[in-house]
Amino acid sequence: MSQWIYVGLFFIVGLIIPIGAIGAAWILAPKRPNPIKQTTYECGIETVGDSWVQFKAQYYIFALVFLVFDVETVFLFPWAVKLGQLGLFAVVEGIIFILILVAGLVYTWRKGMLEWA
Amino acid sequence: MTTETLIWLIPLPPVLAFFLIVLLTNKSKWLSHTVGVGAAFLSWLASMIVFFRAVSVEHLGEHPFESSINWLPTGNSWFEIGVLIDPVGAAVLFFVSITIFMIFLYSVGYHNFGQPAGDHDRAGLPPHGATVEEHGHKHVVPSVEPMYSRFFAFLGLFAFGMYVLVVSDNLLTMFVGWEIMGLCSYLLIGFWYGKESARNAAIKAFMTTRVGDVFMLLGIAFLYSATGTLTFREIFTEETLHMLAGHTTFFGMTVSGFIALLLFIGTIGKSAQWPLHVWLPDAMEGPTPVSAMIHAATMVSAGVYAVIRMFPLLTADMHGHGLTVTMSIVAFIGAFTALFAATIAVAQNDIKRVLAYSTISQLGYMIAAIGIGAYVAAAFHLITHAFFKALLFLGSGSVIHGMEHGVLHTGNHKVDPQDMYNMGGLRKKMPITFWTFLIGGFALSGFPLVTAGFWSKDEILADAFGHGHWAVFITLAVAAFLTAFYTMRQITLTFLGEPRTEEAKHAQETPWTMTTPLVVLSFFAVTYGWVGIPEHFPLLGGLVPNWFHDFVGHTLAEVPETPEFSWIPLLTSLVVALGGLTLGWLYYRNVKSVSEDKLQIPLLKNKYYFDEAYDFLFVKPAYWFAENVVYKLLDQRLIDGILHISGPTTGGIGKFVREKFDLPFINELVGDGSANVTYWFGGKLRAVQTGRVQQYLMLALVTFIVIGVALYFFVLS
Amino acid sequence: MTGEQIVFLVVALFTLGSGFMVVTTRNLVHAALWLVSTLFGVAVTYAVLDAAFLAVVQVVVYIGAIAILFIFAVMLTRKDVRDQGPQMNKNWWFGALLAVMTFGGLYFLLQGWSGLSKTAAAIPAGFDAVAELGNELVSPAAYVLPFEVASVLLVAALVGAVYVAFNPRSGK
Amino acid sequence: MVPLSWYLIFAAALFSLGLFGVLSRRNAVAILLGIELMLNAVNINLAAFWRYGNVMDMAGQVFAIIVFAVAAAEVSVGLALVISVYRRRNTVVADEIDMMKW
Amino acid sequence: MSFWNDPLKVAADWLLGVFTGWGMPEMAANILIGFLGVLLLITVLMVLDIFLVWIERKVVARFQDRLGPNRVGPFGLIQPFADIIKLIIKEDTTPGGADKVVYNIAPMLSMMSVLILWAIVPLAPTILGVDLNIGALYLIAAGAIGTLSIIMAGWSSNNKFALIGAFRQVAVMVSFEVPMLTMLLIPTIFAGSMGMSTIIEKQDVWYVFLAPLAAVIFLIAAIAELGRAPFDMAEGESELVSGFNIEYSGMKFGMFYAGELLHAFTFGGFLAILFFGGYRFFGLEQVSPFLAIAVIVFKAFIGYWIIMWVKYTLLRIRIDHMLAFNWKFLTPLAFSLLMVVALMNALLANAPIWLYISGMFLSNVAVAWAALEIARSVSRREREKVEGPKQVVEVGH
Repeated sequence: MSQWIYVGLFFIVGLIIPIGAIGAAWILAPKRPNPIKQTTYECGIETVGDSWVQFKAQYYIFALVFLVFDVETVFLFPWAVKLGQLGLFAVVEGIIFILILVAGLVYTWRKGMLEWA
Repeated sequence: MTTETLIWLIPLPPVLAFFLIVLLTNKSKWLSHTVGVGAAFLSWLASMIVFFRAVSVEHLGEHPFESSINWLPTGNSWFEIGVLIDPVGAAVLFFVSITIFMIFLYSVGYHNFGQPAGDHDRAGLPPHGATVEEHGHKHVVPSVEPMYSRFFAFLGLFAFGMYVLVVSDNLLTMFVGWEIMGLCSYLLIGFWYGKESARNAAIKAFMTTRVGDVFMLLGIAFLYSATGTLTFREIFTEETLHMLAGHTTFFGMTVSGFIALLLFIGTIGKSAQWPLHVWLPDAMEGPTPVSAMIHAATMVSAGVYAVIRMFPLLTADMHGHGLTVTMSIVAFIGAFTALFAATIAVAQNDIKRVLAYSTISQLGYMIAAIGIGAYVAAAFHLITHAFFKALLFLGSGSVIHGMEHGVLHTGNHKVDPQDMYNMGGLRKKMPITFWTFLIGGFALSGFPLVTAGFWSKDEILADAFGHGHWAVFITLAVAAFLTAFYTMRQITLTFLGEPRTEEAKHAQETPWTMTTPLVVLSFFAVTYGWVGIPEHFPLLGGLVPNWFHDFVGHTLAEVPETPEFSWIPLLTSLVVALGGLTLGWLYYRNVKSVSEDKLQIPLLKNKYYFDEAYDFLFVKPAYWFAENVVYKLLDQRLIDGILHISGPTTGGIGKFVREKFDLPFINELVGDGSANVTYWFGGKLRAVQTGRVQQYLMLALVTFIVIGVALYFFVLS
Repeated sequence: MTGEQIVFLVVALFTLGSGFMVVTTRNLVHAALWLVSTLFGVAVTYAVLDAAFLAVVQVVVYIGAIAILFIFAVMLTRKDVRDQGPQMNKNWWFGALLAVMTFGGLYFLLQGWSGLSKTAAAIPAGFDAVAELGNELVSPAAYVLPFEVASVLLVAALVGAVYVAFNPRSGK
Repeated sequence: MVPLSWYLIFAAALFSLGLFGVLSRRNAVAILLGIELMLNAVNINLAAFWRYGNVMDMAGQVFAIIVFAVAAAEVSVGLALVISVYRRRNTVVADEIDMMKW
Repeated sequence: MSFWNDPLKVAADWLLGVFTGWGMPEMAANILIGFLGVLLLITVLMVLDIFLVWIERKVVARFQDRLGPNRVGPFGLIQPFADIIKLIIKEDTTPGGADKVVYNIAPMLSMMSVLILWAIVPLAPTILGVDLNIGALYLIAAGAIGTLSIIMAGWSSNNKFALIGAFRQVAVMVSFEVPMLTMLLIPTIFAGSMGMSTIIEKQDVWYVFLAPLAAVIFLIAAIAELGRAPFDMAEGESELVSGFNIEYSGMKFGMFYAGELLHAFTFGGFLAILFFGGYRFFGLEQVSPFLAIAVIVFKAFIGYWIIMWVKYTLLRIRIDHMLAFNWKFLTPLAFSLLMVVALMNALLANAPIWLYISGMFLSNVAVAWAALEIARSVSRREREKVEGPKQVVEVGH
């Protein structure tokens, strides 16, 4: 618990510093907005439509694969910490675990879902 | 390697083969069947080693091979699973491993490995043949199965299920194997899913066996709550059985009897006993006959095996020779099924369906034997039957395969290669198939002295007679007569006489991968009977020791005594077997076509829907909730058919069942009544089904809260 | 009231407030961002509970992956609901009633439980939760099966999701 | 020291909030957001019981981790379903997704 | 215990005495001291950050054969301060239609995600920061907040370029996080702990000698995580102008920019901690904590310099290549390496130390060699498919 207080302090100070910097800028900087200034920047060309463009489904796929491997590593960290004292059997269990997940990656790969096109 | 380790390893190769084929090798037919057959061979080898080690051990019954590991923590102890090979297990393992290995080998030939791909074959449909050009003119040759690899994968999973069932030492893993097989039978029956009939048959088989399985699961749960264990050796101790037999539960039955009854209902489903037998004939929609054989010779044996395993439970509350309630039910269902299926088999023209009904009938034999306490006889018949029925199924597959060759040759696809009236005279075209089929058929009929079927059937009859169960004895004797009769009818129509069609003339012997299993199995179909010749049998008794009785009998705590030798059952079985065979041959040897058969005249008009008519008559009891309307239409056509098919006996039974039971009770009261009630409720409740998840959830939650509050106030306080 | 209690109350209120915004805010991206702050609050709760590993895992999994996935999904299904139109279905009052009843029921049941006012024992010195977890996860006497099954589950989810959402046969 | 009841009531409240979201939001993605809240509430309970029970018994934390995996699986498949439905039927409103009726 | 051996404790004790002397409760005093310490560290970091701007500009100038800033102050040293003044007094525009709250929070979160990383950096044997036993995961957790800030910035700007840039950046970041996480497991396996200080304590042999491939993969993943060249497609000026931060100006932009530089330096530090022994350098750290700090800062600068070196040497990679490189090469390689290392670790557990080291090193080299060979043959086949000299086959007579 106590060490988390210091982590919390880092969070707080980590927020205070940028807030201070931005706040200083907010106080010092001139503010004279007009509609032309506030248009979005698209290399000087008039904006057409809003920013909601059709997105590739691939973004979702990459996030999906990432999510799966992310959760996987969560399982693997305790395994890795204890590995030195656990012996070969635990190593094999972990390897089976990884291989099952790699099979998922291979499936996604074979399905052509990892292509950007 | 210790025997225990080896037993653990037996089920593994097929399941590894399953995953290998599914995940990796399914592109290559050669690799897939190599993996599959190789795995079956490994399991067979391990099983043989285990079997011979088991045979060489003294007092295996008291000290079986067993080993177990912790599986699930249950509070402060563990639920253990493990393996067990006792005498019964060893004997069953012996035939299971051989038949499974033979099936694998046979499938290679049956699915036309090495033939070209079909012209217009699609996955999910049987292959139609491929055109090849040879020396300038075109031939149509059999084409290879499009889903060849998949078949071996399914077979592998199936074998895994069967091995798990045989080697497991507790009801839970046994049930797991049981359900794996249920799944595989669904997959294999529906293997040609492009055919609607196959799809329906698959669903039918799955659903019907499920009815039994639910009761079986209830039985397992009850047993667990009553004893706290599911391990056989722990249940079958003196104290536990005594405890179970000492308490009464629903309907005034003892706990042991009630549990045994529930478990037996599972067997009814699995072993296709009346009234849940309906799925088995339809299961012949699977790739002929490999999966049919699986269902008929291997999987259905699992049901009987389960009852044999549960025998101590069944007889726990038995005193002297009087049958308990459960045993009476078992004996009745077995005997009734034996007779009833035999009468149907007489009128079938499809070569596989005859065998399917025959299987039901023979399983009824075993069940009846268990019901009257003839433990060893049931196990004996289970094993001999598995050998000769596997032989017959593979033989019929070989016949069909040969006939398909003829069909491809003539190009007349309207000819049904499975209809026996299209065959005839095949003994010259397919000599190996003929001789092996003959052996199998004679074994099934119980041809005296030389065949295995005689010894096992005789032992059942002797037991029934010796313990004074007259009704069972007579029923089984009549069934045995019919068995011999239809077997000879089948052999006569298929192999003897002259070819009745052009296709039959061009039938061809099948490749070695198909005939080798036939030869191997026919060897066992003859010789396996010799290990169980009763000691007091005239002349032969004592020449070979009655090893089987001695070996298997020791599974039980007290070895069952053999009944006194008596001439009456022996003479009966001689008379019914020989009489049935002779009559069948005399009757059908002159039949050149369907029209010349005086007894079969009504069949001319109704040639095709006899199967369905029978099906629907006897499907009804199990299916009264499903297909009311359809069979009402067919009912009208039934009576004529029944009266003329196989003489007054069958007709009488059919009419009796129909008029006294089906029409008043099932159709009107249960069938229509329940349908009306369901319809009414459906109409009222339709409004609730909005299809919206959130509303469902709300409803569930409201129910939950209401029930929770009610429970809290009325039960807890 | 001790410092820990104050911390807990602040965190709990922050979490519940964010959670309330998740279920009520109209803009879905905002809802997802509020979810992030709720989940961060839960992570802090774990930290207060001395479950350090759970706390970071919470941030890594939920904020690092699940929230991103939500935002991507919102973007991909964006054209539909927009910010106009009602965000609640017409039975929302009933849903609210049920939620309140559920909370009331849980509260009521908790009241009657004897272990409620339990206080935590001090963590033994030298106790390493992560190492202990590693031990439990791979020891055959404990959770090795769930450990392996978890990977199967994840792969099944991956395969299922890829297949369901982007089956090439269904096309666009 | 914070008593156990605080955590349990906090979790119950979070659970009910999530339940409200699940029952009342029109957008299927928002329903999934509600489910996340409910899963987290469960996890708080697991962690709290671990801390207030026997600390040496890691069952609570192991379960919590497995809930993470389940949540990940649930979200990935759930959102994939939503996207799939959106692509076919151009809607993510839960009320309009009632094909299951037929 | 003198100030020179344990400055932190001496200062803290002194302050505690002062604060309690003022009548403050001890706990509050401790927290206040902690707060001051954190404030001090972060202030130093921000000052360092300002000089990082100068260093970066100087170094890139040298790489490109220029002089770099040299007008304001000696060697242009005052230049970054001028930049800051400019950033502060620059008019801060917010695009119309932007989601103002999210738009303003994003740069703060971005900066914070970097600063909180320093909570777990051990600067010297006695200056450990917060010695969390889940340090490695904390690193990823902080990265998750950074990812979130980018998507918030891109979404709230109401600008197509920004949104696309953010999406790409996030896709790259989450993708490369997988090999990074995996490589974090390797020091964890060696040290038997995720805590940074334990990892340093156990590094009697730098882990880079045990697992050189892991260090390389970690470096690559870190560069991608930072969004720096060659993995800076997300802000590719030629097509996306500036990526997710296109609409930001003034100090808010400054936060993103400073955040990125500090992030790079921080990753240099983590590379040093995880694979190059952290503050340890032939017992130098035992002499004085200040020397230890100097060692780790020096190592971090070397890491930072490598990252710059890569940035200004390599060309930008197309996004599809980038992701394919990750999922089809780096991730499988990382998993293979993890499995090999875990296996070797178990097999060589009781081996003498020289055998352990050489075995690990050789297995790493073997994995790297095999991966490169596979990649080479695959790419040769691919190349031949596209452009290669097709063999002319005579078609039958």
